Amino acid sequence: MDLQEGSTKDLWKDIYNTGNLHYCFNCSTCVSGCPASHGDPPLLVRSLARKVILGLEEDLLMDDTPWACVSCSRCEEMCPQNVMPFEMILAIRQWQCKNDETLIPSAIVEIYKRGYTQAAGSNQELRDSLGLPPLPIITNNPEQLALFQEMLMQTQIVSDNDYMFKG
Amino acid sequence: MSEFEPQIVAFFCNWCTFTAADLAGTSRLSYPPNLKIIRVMCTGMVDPKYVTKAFLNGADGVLIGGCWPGDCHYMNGNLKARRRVANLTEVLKQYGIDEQRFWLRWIAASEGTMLKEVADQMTARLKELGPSPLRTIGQMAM
Amino acid sequence: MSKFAQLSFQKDGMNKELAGFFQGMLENGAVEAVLVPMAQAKQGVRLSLVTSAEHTAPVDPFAPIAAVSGAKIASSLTARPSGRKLAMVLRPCEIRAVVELSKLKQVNLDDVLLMSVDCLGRYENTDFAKFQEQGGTSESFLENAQAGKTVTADFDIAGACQICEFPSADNVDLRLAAIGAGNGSVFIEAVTSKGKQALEKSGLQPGAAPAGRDEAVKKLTAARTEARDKKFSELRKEVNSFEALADKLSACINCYNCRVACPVCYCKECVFVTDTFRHTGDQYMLWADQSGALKLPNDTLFYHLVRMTHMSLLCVGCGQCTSACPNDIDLMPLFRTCADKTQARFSYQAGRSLEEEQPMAVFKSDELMEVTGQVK
Amino acid sequence: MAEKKLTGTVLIAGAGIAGVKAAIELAESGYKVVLTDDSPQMGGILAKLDYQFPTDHCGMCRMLPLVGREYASQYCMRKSLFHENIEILPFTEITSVAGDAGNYKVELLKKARFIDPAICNEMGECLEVCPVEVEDEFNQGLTKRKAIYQPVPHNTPRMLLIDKEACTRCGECLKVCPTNAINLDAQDIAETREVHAIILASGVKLYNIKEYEDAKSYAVSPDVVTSLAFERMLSGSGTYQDGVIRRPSDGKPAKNIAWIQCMGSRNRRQGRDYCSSICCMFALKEAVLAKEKGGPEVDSTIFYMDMRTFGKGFQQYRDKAVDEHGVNLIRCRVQGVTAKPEGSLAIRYIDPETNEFFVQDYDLVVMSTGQMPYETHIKMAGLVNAPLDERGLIATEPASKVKVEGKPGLFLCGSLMGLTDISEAVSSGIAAAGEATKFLTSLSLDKVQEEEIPEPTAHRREMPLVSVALCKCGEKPGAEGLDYELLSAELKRYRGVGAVQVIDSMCKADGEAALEDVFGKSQCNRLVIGACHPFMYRRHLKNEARKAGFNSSMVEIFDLFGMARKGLGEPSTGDWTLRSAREIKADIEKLKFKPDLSVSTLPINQTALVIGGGLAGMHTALSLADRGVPVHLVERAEHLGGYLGTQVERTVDGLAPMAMANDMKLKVFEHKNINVHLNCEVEKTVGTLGSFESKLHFKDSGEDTYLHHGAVIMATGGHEGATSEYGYGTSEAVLTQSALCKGLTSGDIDPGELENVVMIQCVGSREKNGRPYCSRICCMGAIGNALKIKEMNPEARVFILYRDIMTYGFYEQYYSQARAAGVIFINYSLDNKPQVEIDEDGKPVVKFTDPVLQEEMELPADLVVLSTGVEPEESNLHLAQAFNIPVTGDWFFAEADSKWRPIEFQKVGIYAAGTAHSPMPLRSVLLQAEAAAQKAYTYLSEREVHTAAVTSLVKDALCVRCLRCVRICPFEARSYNEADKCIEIDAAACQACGMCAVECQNNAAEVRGWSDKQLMAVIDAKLMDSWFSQTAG
Repeated sequence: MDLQEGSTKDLWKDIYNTGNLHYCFNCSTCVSGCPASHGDPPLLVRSLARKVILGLEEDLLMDDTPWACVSCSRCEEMCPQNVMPFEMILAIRQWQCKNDETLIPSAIVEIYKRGYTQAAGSNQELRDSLGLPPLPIITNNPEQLALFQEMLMQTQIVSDNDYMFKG
Repeated sequence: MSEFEPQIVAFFCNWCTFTAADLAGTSRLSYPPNLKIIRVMCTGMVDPKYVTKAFLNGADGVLIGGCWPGDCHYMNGNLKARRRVANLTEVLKQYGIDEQRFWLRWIAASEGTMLKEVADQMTARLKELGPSPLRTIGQMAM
Repeated sequence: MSKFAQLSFQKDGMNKELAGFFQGMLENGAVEAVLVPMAQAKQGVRLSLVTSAEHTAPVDPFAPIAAVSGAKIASSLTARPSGRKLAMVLRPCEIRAVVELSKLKQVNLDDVLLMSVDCLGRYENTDFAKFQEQGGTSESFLENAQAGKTVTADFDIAGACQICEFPSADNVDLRLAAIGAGNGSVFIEAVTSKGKQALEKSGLQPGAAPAGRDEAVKKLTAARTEARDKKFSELRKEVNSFEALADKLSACINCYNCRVACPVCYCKECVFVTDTFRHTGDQYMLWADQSGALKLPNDTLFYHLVRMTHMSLLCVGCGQCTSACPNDIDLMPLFRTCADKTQARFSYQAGRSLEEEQPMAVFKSDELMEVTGQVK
Repeated sequence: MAEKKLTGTVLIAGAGIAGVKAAIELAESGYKVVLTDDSPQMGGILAKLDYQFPTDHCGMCRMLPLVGREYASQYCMRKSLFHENIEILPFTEITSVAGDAGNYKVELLKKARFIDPAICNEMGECLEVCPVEVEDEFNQGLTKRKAIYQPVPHNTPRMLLIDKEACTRCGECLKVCPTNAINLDAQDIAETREVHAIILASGVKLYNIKEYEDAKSYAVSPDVVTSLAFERMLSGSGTYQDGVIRRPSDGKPAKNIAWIQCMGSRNRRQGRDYCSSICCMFALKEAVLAKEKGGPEVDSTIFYMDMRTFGKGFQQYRDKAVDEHGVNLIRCRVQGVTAKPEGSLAIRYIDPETNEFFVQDYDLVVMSTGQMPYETHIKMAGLVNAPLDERGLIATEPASKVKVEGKPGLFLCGSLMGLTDISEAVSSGIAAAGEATKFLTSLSLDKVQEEEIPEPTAHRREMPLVSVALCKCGEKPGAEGLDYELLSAELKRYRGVGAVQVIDSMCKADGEAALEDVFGKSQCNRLVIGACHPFMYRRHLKNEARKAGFNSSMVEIFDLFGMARKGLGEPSTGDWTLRSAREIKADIEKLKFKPDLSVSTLPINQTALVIGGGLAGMHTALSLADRGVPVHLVERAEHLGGYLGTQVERTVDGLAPMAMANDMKLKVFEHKNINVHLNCEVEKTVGTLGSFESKLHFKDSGEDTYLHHGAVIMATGGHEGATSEYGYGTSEAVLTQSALCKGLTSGDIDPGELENVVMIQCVGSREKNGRPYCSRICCMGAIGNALKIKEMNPEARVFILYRDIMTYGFYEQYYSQARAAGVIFINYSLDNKPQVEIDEDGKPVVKFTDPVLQEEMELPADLVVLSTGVEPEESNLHLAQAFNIPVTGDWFFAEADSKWRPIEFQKVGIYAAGTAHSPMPLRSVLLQAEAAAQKAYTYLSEREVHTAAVTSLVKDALCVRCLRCVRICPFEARSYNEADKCIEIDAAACQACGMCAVECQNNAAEVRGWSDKQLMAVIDAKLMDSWFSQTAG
C-alpha cells in the first residue's frame, strides 16, 4: 500500500470528525472482547480506526465489517482513550452509504437469510459450560423464517432489490 | 536414659538469617533449643577455624545461615562463605563429618518459617546420626 | 616449538659439562646469578647462589636431595627482588610451589630465568649421606633410577617421590632433561622465548631433541601415578576417622616443623603461635573442668586440620612435611589425599599454571549450588 | 525552647522509602528529623516486597549510613530503623501546618494504639485470645489477622496495636495481658512540633480494584489478584510458607499465570492519562520469580501495551526474562477475564502478529495495579497550602522535582514528584534532604551538638573482671518468667564475673546512680548490661555506663527479651533463665577479649572535585558552592555546557537546556567558591574520602597540576549515538533527532515545506548487537519534535515508527498530545525493521509493515528522522581506572547498588550524577546532581568525620603482603602502599564485614571487636554450657 498515492489524508474529517479518534493507540481493547470479532470476516474495530486515520478510502468503502457490529457497545465502555468506537462504526456505515446510494450491506442479506448478522452459534460452547440453553435461532424454525422473510419483503430496500435475496 | 539432644552451633548473619530467627521468635514458631545461635555480621566472617573448633569441642552439627546470593549486605560475603564451606567439607568429610552435620543454608529475613524448618530438619537428622564422632575423642581444640 | 642443546660427556663428566654451561650463561650475561644445587666442602649438596663464572665447578643439579625446599629460598631471594637477572635451577615440586607462591606475591619472577631439572626422586637427608658414602653420584642415580632401581640396601627415595607423578616440570623457561636422554648426555630444552634467548647466549649449539624422552617420561609418570593411587586408597582405608587421624598424629609434639618446612605455608608466623592461641591458666583449668581431663598441648588435631583447610588447596606434594617431622609422622600422604579432594572440588591443581586463580581468590554467584542445595 | 530552635529540624511526612532515605540523609549530616506516617508501619509498600527488580534481591539495609553507622541501627530495615537524630512517629497524622519557611508549627495527632509499647512485654498473649478476625492488609487480604495485630511481622519491638474499627471491646485481651498495657479507652493524642523545613514524602495510593468500576470485568474471581498480593504470595512472610504458589480460592498450585498491565493507568477515559512507570518491571520480575520459585512447569504470560523498560538495566532484564526464562509477552490490552465454572480463568486476546484470536485458560491472573496520584497530592497541598500544577500534582520550581514552587523550606520526594521507582525515590530522598540542608544552612542553624562525655580509659591490660547489671524494667511484669535470683546466682558463679546487680530500671534516671554504684563497689573494668529492647537506647545506656566510669567499648548490652526469650515455645522459667545465662556468658567471654575501640577521626579536605562541565556537573558544583564548599570543576572541552547544554534548545516538558546552561555558566564563573578548569582531564588519583589528590593534565599546554579534594562527583554526561542504518549519511533527508531539533530552531528546516515526515525510534538501541539498553529520552525527544512540526504545520503528516513508547509517568501526556495532534504511531518489531531506500532524486522512501492492518506500507518521506539513542563518554573507561571504580558493559558508571545506593560507588567519597550513570531526562539529571552534591556535602561540611570504632586492622608484624585481603575486600577499603610496602586501610570505607580476617590465614587482618580470640571464646561458652546442662540434666 502506497500511503502517498493510496491514502486520503483528511478522510477522517469526512467520516468521524471528533477529537477522540486520534487518541487511539491500538491497544486492542475494542477487539479482544468484541462479539462481532467472532464473525467471518471478523469485525476488527481497531483496524477500522487505523484505516480512517490513515485515510484508506478504497479499502474502507469495500469493508463490510462495520455492518457486523451488534451494538453491544462494549468497546465504547472499555476503550481507555474514549475513542467511542461504536460511534465511529455508525459513522463509517453512514459514510459508506453516502458514498454509494446503491450500497446494500451484506448484513441485510444475512438478516434476510438467517435473521441475524452474527455467527450466533459461536458462543454455544460457553453457553453450555454455563448451563444455558441454546439460543432460539429462527433458522431452526422454517415456517417462522418464511413469515419473517415475507415481512422483510414488504420493506422497500428489500423488495427493490429482491434479486439479491431470492434463491 | 534421656533422648540424645544434639548440640548445633549456628552462625547466623546479622542481616538476613538473624532477622529470620527473630521473626520466627515473634511469630511463635519455636525452633529446637539445640541451636546455639552465634550472631556474626556476615557469613563471610565465619572462619573455618570456628567450625572446626565447634566440632572439636563436641558440637554434633554446625549450621551457617546467611543471605541468599545477591542479598548480602556486604555484596558477596555469602558467596565467599560458600566456597570456604565447600573446601572445609572436603577436609572434614575424610574423617567422618560430612554434609549431614555441616550445613550452609540461605535464609532471608522474611523466611522465619524456613528457619524453623531447617532447624527442625537438622535436629532430626542429627538425632538419627547420633553424637558426633569427635565427641568420643575428647580432644578439645582451644 | 622448544629448542634443544645436547651436553655429552664421558662417565663422571656430567657435572663438569653442566658447570661449563652455567659458566657460559654467567660469562655471556644470560643471567647475573644462578641458584643451583652445589656439592659442599665435605659432603652433602645444597642450593647455592652463584654470582661469579669462576665458581660454577661444584654444581650438581641432579643430586637426589632437597634438604630445604628451593621454593622457600626462591621466596627469600625474590620477594623483595635484587633487580639482578637470576637463574633458578629447581626440582619440579619446587617449581610448582614457586608457581603458587608467585600468585601469593611471595615470589617475584620478573627477573628470573626459571630452570627445572628432571627429577626421579630425592633421598631423605640422612639417607643421602649414606648414598654418598656408598659412592653414589648423580650420574649413577640417574642411570639406576631410570632403570627403576632407586632402592639401595637399607633405604629408598622419599615417600613423596615414590608417588610423584611429575618427573618433569612445566611453567619453566629451561629444562635440564635427563630422562630418556640416554647415558652420557643431558639435554637442555628451551621452553619459552626467554629460555631460547638464554640458551643462545650460553653459547651452546642447538641440536636434535632427545629421541626417547617423551616416551620415558610418560612411562615413569604412569608408574608413579599407579603407585600414588595405591597409596591413596591404602591411606584412606587406614585413616578414615578422627580417631584414626588422632592416632596417626599421636606422636606430634606441636613443634610446627611441618609448616616451617612446607613451601606453601607462607605465613610469617603461624596463627597457632600467635596471641590468638595464647591462653591464661584458668582458661586451661576451665577446659579441663569440662571433660575432666585435657590433653596438652591441646590443639594438635585442631592445628593439623586447620593447616589442611588452609594449605591443602596449594599442596604440591613435595613431602617436606614428612622429612621435617622429628617424630617420623608421615604427614605427606595425609596432606596429599586431602589435597586430592579439596583441589578436585575446585578443579584446581596446585602448580599447574601461573594464570589459574587460587580457589579461595575467586567466587561466582552461580556456582557450587550443591552446597546449600537450595533454589530460590 | 530556645535550644531546640538552634538545631535545624525537619519534618518528613511519610515514612515510605523516599521519606526514610531523606530522614537518614539529614540525620547523617547532623540535623534533627521528625518522621511521621499515617499508617502504623514504616517502609511503605517496600516492607511487603522481598524482591526488587532488576536484581530480584533485597538490599534495603544498604541504605543505612556507612560512615556514621554507629549512630543508626545496624540490622534489617524491615525490623525498623533507629537513629540518634530521628524521631519516628508512625500512626501519626498531620492535622495542620501553621507558620512559614524556617518556622513551621506542625500539629500532630498520634492515633491511639490502645497498647502502650512502653509497658507491653510483647509476648502476644492477647493475640491468642482476640476473637476478632479481619483481612490482614499486610498480606493484601490473602490472610486473616486479629483485631490486635502487629503491622509488620518483622517489627522489633513488635509495636502491637488494636484495630479500632474491628475491635468489639470484648475485653478478652485485658484478661490475659500480664502487664496491663492495654487500654481500650485510649484517646488520640495531639502534639505540636516546631520545625524549620518540611519534606513531603507521603507517596501515592495504588489503584484499588475494589474501588473502581473499570476493574470489574477483570476482578471476577478471588484468583484474580493484584500485583502486590502476588508479591505476598511469593514472600516467605506471606502465603508462600510451603514453597508453593497457590490459588487463593482453592489452594491449588498455580501453574499457568497471566499478568494484565496498566490496570488503572494510561486511561484517559477514567481521567488517568499517566503511566504508573513501575508496573512493567514489576510484572516482568514477578513473571520471572513465578518461574524460578514455581519451577519449569510454571508458565508466565504478560498482556501489555508498551513494555516500558526505560531504566538502567531494565531492557536487559526484559531480554533475559524472555530469552532465558521464557516469559511470554503479548501486546494486547484484554477486555476482561471470564471465570469458568470449573474454576479456571479464560482470557481472550488478539495475537498482534497474526490478528488471530485466542482464548487461553489461566489458574491465576495478576492485575498490575498502578500508582494513583492526585488524592494525596490534594491532601498534602491543602495541609501546607502548596499550589497544584495543571497536571494536578504539587507544583515544583521549573527545573526541580523537589522544590515546591514559591515555598522555600518546603520540599517533595518520592512518588509525589510524579510516579517513581525505588531508585528514583531514593535519589529524590537524598536530593530533598540536600535542598533542605541548603535551606537550613541559609538560616545558619546548628547541627545536633553531641553531649560531651569524657571517655574513661580502658583497663585493657588489667585482668578482665566483668560486672553484670540486669535491668528489671521497673518490675515490668513481663519479666515474670525470668528468674532474676537464679540468673544472678548462675552468673555470679561464672569465672571472670566480679559483680552481678539487679537494677530496677536502667533506662530511667536512677539507672545511672545504680551503675555508678556498681562501678564504685566492684573493681570491675568491663560491664554487661541486660535490659529489654536495648537497641532502642543503646547509646543512652552506653553513655550511662561511661558516666559511671566504664570505657564504652568495654560495655556489652544484652537483650533479655531477645534470642533467649524468642524461639522458646511456652517458656518455663527455667528455660528462659538458663538460656539467658548461656547467652550472657557468651557475651562475657566476647567482652573479656574485646580490645579498646577508640573511634578514629578522619580529617576532611573540604573541597569537591566535579568532573564534567555539563548541566549535571555545573548544577552539582553550584549546589555545593552555594553551601560554601570550594569546588574544582573540570571540563574536557574548551567550554562548559556539555551535550544537552550546547545542542538542545527545548525539551518536550518545556525546559530550555541551552538557556539553562548559559545561565549556569554565568553563575559558575562568577561564583567565588568555584574554580573552573577547562581543556583538561584527570589522569590519575590517589587517596580516599577526605583526602584525594588528582593529577590534572591540560591538553594544549601539556602542563600538569595537582588538585587536593575530599570528594569526587562524576558528571561526565553522554552524547547522541552514531548510526549508519536507514541510509543515514547517504541523503540530506535522513537525519538525527538532534539535527532536526537544531534545524527547526535555526529555521534551516521549514515545516511548511514538509508533507511527510517519518521518525524511526530505537535506532541501534535495545539490540543485543547494538546498544542493549534503552536510552530513555528518545521517545520524548521524538514526540517533542513531532509536536513542534505539527504546531508549525498541522498539514504535515508525521509518522513515528516505534517498538515501545517509553513515555513513563506523566510523560504519557505528551504521547497523548502527539496523537491528538494527529501524529501517527506505528509499531514495528526487531525482526521486521522498517526499510529506507533513497530514490534517484535523493528522496528517502520508507517501507514498513503496519501490524494493525497486517499490510506492507510505503511512503516517500521529506524527512526521515532517526532516534539514535544516548552513548556515554569513552573517557569513563579511563576515569574508572584512575579512581578504581567500575563501569557497566555499556561504559556507564556502575553505582554501588542500583536501588539503594544509586548515587554512590562502593568506594566512599565518589559519586555519580546524570547521564554518567545512565541516560535520563533533564529533570532527573538535575535531581541526581542535587543528590550527589548532598552525598558529598555530608562529609565536606565537616572538618573531620568519625570513622566507625569497629573496623578492620593490620598487624604489620604478621603480614606477608600477599594482598589476599586487598583483593577480597568488597569496599575497596584495603590497598597496598607501594612506597611504604604495607597494607593500608581506608577506615571510612571499611564496613567491618570481616572477609579479610578470614582470608588472612594468620590473623594479620582482624576486625576490632570480632577477633578470632573472641569468637572462639564465644563458641566455648555456648558449648560449655551445653555440656554441663547435659550432665546437670
